[in-house]
Amino acid sequence: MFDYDLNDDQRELGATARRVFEQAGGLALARELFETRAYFSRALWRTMIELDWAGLAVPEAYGGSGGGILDLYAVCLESGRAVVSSPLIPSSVVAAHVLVGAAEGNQRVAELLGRLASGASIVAPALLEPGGVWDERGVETRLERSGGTAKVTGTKVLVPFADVADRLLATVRDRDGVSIVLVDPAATGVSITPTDNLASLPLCAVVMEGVEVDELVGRAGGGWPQLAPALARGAVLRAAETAGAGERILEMTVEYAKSRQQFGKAVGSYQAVQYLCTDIGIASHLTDLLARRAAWLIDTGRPHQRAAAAAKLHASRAAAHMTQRAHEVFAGLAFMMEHDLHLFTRHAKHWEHDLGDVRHHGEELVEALQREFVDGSQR
Amino acid sequence: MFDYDLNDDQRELGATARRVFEQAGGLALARELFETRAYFSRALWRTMIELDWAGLAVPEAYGGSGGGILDLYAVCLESGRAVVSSPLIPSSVVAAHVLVGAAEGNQRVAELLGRLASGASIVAPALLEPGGVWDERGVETRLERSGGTAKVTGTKVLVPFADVADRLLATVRDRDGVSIVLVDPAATGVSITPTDNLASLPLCAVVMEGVEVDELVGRAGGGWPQLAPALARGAVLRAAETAGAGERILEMTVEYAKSRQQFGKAVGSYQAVQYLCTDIGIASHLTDLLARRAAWLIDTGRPHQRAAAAAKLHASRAAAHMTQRAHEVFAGLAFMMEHDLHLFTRHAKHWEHDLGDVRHHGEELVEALQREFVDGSQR
Amino acid sequence: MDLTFSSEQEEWRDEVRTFLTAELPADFDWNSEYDEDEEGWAFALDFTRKVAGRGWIGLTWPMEYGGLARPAIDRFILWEELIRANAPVVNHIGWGLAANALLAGGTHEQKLRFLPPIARMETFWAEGLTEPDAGSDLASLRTSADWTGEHWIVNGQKTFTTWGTHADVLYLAARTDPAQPKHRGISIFCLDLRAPGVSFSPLHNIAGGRQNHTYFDDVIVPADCLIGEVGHGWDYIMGSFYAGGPMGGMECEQENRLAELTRWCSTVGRYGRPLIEDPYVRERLAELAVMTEISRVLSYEGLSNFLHRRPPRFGGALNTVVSKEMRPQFSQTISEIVGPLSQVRGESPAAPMTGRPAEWFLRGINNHAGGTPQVKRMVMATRGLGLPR
Amino acid sequence: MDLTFSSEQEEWRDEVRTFLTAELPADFDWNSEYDEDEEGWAFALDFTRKVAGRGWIGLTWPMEYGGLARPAIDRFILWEELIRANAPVVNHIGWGLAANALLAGGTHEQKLRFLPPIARMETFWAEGLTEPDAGSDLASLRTSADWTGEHWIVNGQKTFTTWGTHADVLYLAARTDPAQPKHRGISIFCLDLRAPGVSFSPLHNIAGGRQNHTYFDDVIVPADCLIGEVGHGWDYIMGSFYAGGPMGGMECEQENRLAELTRWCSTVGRYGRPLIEDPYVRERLAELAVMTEISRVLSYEGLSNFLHRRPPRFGGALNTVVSKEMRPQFSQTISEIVGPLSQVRGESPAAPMTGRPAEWFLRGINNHAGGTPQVKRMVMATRGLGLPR
Repeated sequence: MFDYDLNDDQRELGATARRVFEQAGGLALARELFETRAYFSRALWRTMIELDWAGLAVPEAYGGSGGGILDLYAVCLESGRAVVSSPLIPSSVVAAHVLVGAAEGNQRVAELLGRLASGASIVAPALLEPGGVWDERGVETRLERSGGTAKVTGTKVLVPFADVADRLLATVRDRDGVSIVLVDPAATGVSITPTDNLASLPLCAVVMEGVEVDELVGRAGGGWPQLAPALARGAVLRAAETAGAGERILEMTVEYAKSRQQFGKAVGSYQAVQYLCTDIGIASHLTDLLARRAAWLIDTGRPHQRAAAAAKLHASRAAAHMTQRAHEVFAGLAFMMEHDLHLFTRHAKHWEHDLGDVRHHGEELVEALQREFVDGSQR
Repeated sequence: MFDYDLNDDQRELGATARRVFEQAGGLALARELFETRAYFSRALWRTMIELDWAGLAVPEAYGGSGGGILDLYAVCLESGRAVVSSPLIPSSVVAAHVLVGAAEGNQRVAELLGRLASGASIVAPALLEPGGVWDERGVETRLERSGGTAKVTGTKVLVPFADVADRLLATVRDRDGVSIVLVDPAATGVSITPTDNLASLPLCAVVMEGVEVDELVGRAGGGWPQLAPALARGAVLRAAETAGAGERILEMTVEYAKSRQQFGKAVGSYQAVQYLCTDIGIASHLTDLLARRAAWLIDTGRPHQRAAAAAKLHASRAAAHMTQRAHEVFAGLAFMMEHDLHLFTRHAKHWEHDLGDVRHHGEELVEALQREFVDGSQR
Repeated sequence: MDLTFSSEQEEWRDEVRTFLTAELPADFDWNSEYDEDEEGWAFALDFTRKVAGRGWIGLTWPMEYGGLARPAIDRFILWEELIRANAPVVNHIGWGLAANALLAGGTHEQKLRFLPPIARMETFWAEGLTEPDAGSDLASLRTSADWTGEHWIVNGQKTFTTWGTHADVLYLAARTDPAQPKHRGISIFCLDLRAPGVSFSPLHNIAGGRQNHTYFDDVIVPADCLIGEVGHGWDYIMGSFYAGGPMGGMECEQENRLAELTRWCSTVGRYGRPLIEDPYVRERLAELAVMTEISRVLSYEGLSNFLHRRPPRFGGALNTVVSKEMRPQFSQTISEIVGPLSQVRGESPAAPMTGRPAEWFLRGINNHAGGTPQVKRMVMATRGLGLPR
Repeated sequence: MDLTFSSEQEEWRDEVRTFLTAELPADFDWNSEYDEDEEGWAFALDFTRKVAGRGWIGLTWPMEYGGLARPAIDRFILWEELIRANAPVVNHIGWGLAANALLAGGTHEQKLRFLPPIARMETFWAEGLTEPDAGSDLASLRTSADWTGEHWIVNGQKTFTTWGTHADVLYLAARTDPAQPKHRGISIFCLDLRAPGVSFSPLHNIAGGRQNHTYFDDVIVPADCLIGEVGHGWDYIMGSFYAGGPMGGMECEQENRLAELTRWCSTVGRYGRPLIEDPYVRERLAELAVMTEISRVLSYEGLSNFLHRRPPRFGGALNTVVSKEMRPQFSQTISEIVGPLSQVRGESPAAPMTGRPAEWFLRGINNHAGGTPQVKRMVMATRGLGLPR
């Protein structure tokens, strides 16, 4: 029957996630990781692995639990709410989805996927380059083949978890177009440098100079069609995180607006503040609705490009908008480190740009419109 | 001494303009012109001519009064306030400025300029083409020369006052680039059709098929440098009209918000409505400040590209924004024809796009930034 | 989560589409903003009678009152398709507010008397709630209905009565007890607009339609034309707004415009290339596409909540706030894409998309019918977020 | 209308520029949002002492109080140049609020005692107005000053005391008469921060600076440290905000960022061409340019009004509203231009423009100091447009 809500299992998974993230420390953990520049909590990641979340979206044949994006959606709403930094989206979703597509008949990939699904390995997608664009045209890292060896040269930026990954899953370009390779971070010619960033997230610059790689993951020149659905999955879940964070920001802000008195009444009774609070509610709830529908379309194998792009575009904007609105309500109070809001604000700047920003997904949307309305194919 | 205000003469001119436009009927005249599709009031235009406004910005040598853009600024604040439709900006400013630049040593142009300045003639700038862009690249109308004759073929749209003009001042293109020609609207091959539009303004489609024209106005291929400063002048004055209209919209809206009672108090006491009203005040006042400075820079011969482009960009946005905000305050009341607001709303849609829209002036601005900060030349 | 319709529902959708394809010319154009064109009006009446002929007006009503007793989701699908086809359906007040109020508060006799003629499109209803001084603050209405012992005598004025001069019956809210606090003393009535003492004065709106001031001068309303209990009118009024379940649609209208615009941008040139390749245009098309997706998910969420009887979040106000604020923004964005020619109206050969952007712009100004966006924000803040008044 | 400066004024500007060029390293970087870096702080103190050495701190004050008695327009020019050079000037409270309050309400003795050390940069002042429960509603402050017959005893707490632990004197507002209505019972004082009973607890802000909670536990303030009349503190506080005349500057800061960004966009590639040729980037650069022009005209208008003693429109609130609302928008727009790397901070070699966009983003969040934009909107609506409260 027509139903927009997550099912009981998914909601239970969400409840578990909320408990797990709270028990791990919740916002206090996020604060500690930020202040100590520890990047992420291995202990929490181990707990997530024990709960089988690392393999949640990996088919059972490769050692996963064969769940869907909507299952992860329930988890990501909560990881956003608690501002969790983990390899779940980059490794267990984006990299995993690419590997799943290439695993059949490729023992090496299948084994890596198994390790990824079991939590033994992290695979870091190395996609973005210094130009800072998420689409195919942004891939300038070169793949050069001579004789039996293939070598990669180029620079990737903001590669999540590169310094703790077993393998980097990198986009490369040669005369065939864009392909995907696995890079051993310990290989000669690879240099990995953590990048200081607003949220102290584990984002690294990866410089590759003539790094030898094994055969391609998937078809030569077919990298982008392999990657695009993986990016869409990651983007939708990043949007879920944004929605979850938005819910928490909304709660914090409304609670404050109800209790903070100025000019003899609660500031939340001023329409100016009511607009700020409803702005947050609108941005957060719409992000949830858009992303949830996109996740459902993905899980049911339906065309989802418009839905996923709209969800992440809206989420990117919402990430910036919700935190800004909350700062307006809290004013001086949340400009201080002792208040938790800045943890959201810092991560929001990452979410805004990660896995496609407003610009990238706007372009995706218009391409979809053209295909649907001009070229005449299906949405 | 440093002073941002118009001088006494200019303010007196503004006071005269306000009186003249009110005596001509004010908003009742605007309503009558709209409802009867009369396009503009010849009687009011005659009064404006008698006051020497048609030649206000034309040098005395050519029969004008040698005033500046700031003088016209004072008039245009008032013509916006009263939603006046007149040839002042297109003919007396835009066309006139192009002709002034070409009049020296060109008897034909000098004579036309004299007629324009005296009010005997209207010269309609025929610039925009169906692509709808205001810059040089938008000129596709062809100029073909063979033997001693020059012929023009192409379509111009939204040409103001074309059906009552003595001459059309048209941009044309040949292998030299863009040039400017004068077209006799009665010449063979010219067809002029009034275009039904939101504000019932005298905007015409002009189709030219092999229309014979005399020699060029100005240098072959030098049309755009001739036209650009004229467009800037027109754009700044269109911004002045928008600011003047904004003042009137602000007054109407605030007056209503003070008197209209709902839920037992004046709607203007609700912060939601206060935001709408202050939005109008901000948009209007900033448009005035930006445009006034641009006008002063023009009159004092200073570089003005950034200032003029910022003024019109802001004015274009303000035109849409102020009317929309006012409609929010008036709600159902101003959705009715009997309320005057829609007169502003309709004209605002013209002002928004006329003489360069947000997009055009954004491009102008960035070109200026590049010249100043990258190429290293002066602002 | 399941956003699919059952095969029966898809068949129903096909039935509606087949009907619409048969009854409407290709590329049919209809000014939903209260068209007053006589030919258009006649066509709309005729078309609506055909819809009535299928029994679809009372689609979800009980059989005994002229309905087909079908589930709410079928009505959602019907409206999606009607709006997708830009179908000229009229008598919204009859189908909607009045029928909902009658179903909720009317006696069996009243339902038997009023509903079947609506279902057959024999009576046309107008709305009689808003007054010049009672807009957002509807409960401050002053039109009075005084009981003589025999019947009600109505005096006062209503405003913005859309299609009032075409209508037979007015869905009227009037004050029956001036002594009660303002929400309490209100009752609702079916008022015969042909009765002596009813008069109209025209109010032309800027989108080309006619609304009206409606005046009552000692208009007699029979006792059996009061709906429900005396003094409980406010509850019926409020309950009737959404009682019939959600009506999808805004996303269909936006999807239509987006499709038309995308195609237009692919055929029209600017800077020597199709408009659709212009980055400025693409950025704005993306904005329109996001707005359309937002309408779609709000529509589906509303349906899901209704079907599962889940109370909507934020006091149900989020949907209204978002769609009202989006309305002028959508048409303004179109105007930015189209450029200077967006001010050109349909009568001109230069008009892009036969002048629709200009019409959409005018219609987009109306986001106040049923309450201003500002009032809905306050509902969301107080009822939805629990912020103090 | 005349937006030129006289030749004397241009010479003055040149003098300031020459000084700044000599004293500041090329490409000098300074976190105006309360830098706590020790080396930076030492440099700022040293630099400000050099400014003081020129007599420019008291530029417009009477000679007898350590000033140079120069006209307000010279101060405007000085600040334009200081901000254009991103000069590390500190002791704003001393130069500004405290000096203005002393000039307006202080006795001759107090002026002689407090102003010359400020002018010579010998005393550093902090602000003691805001309290945890008195932010936008400053007049609800509760810190008390009780008169013992001999001196004042101060108890209570202030917050957001920027550079408090570096400061010598606090510009304090305290309640001297709890019986009076809230604006009436307030007085202002110069409080010695070295006095017994003063303590601080740190408040680190997200832009890298330290502010403080400041606590007063029976702090003794001598009688002659009360400024002006008892109970009239509110008037001095309000009067002091703009008493010194407008200080241009926001447009200079924005112009600097715009220039830096434009140059950066010309050197960095994206899609195989310089970023500056990317239409998405160009559209946003244009937005920044418009914001910069807006700041410029507001600054000039403020100067003109001050010089001609014209009351500013809209109760003087428009400028504040616009600049406060623009602040986060400006840095957000920069972040959209720079893209994903805008989150990278300066310590990283991958940082664009040495990480400034990330710093600008954090600083841009602060638009509340001196009152929230929301409160300023209300001032504009009620005082500026005459709308009812």
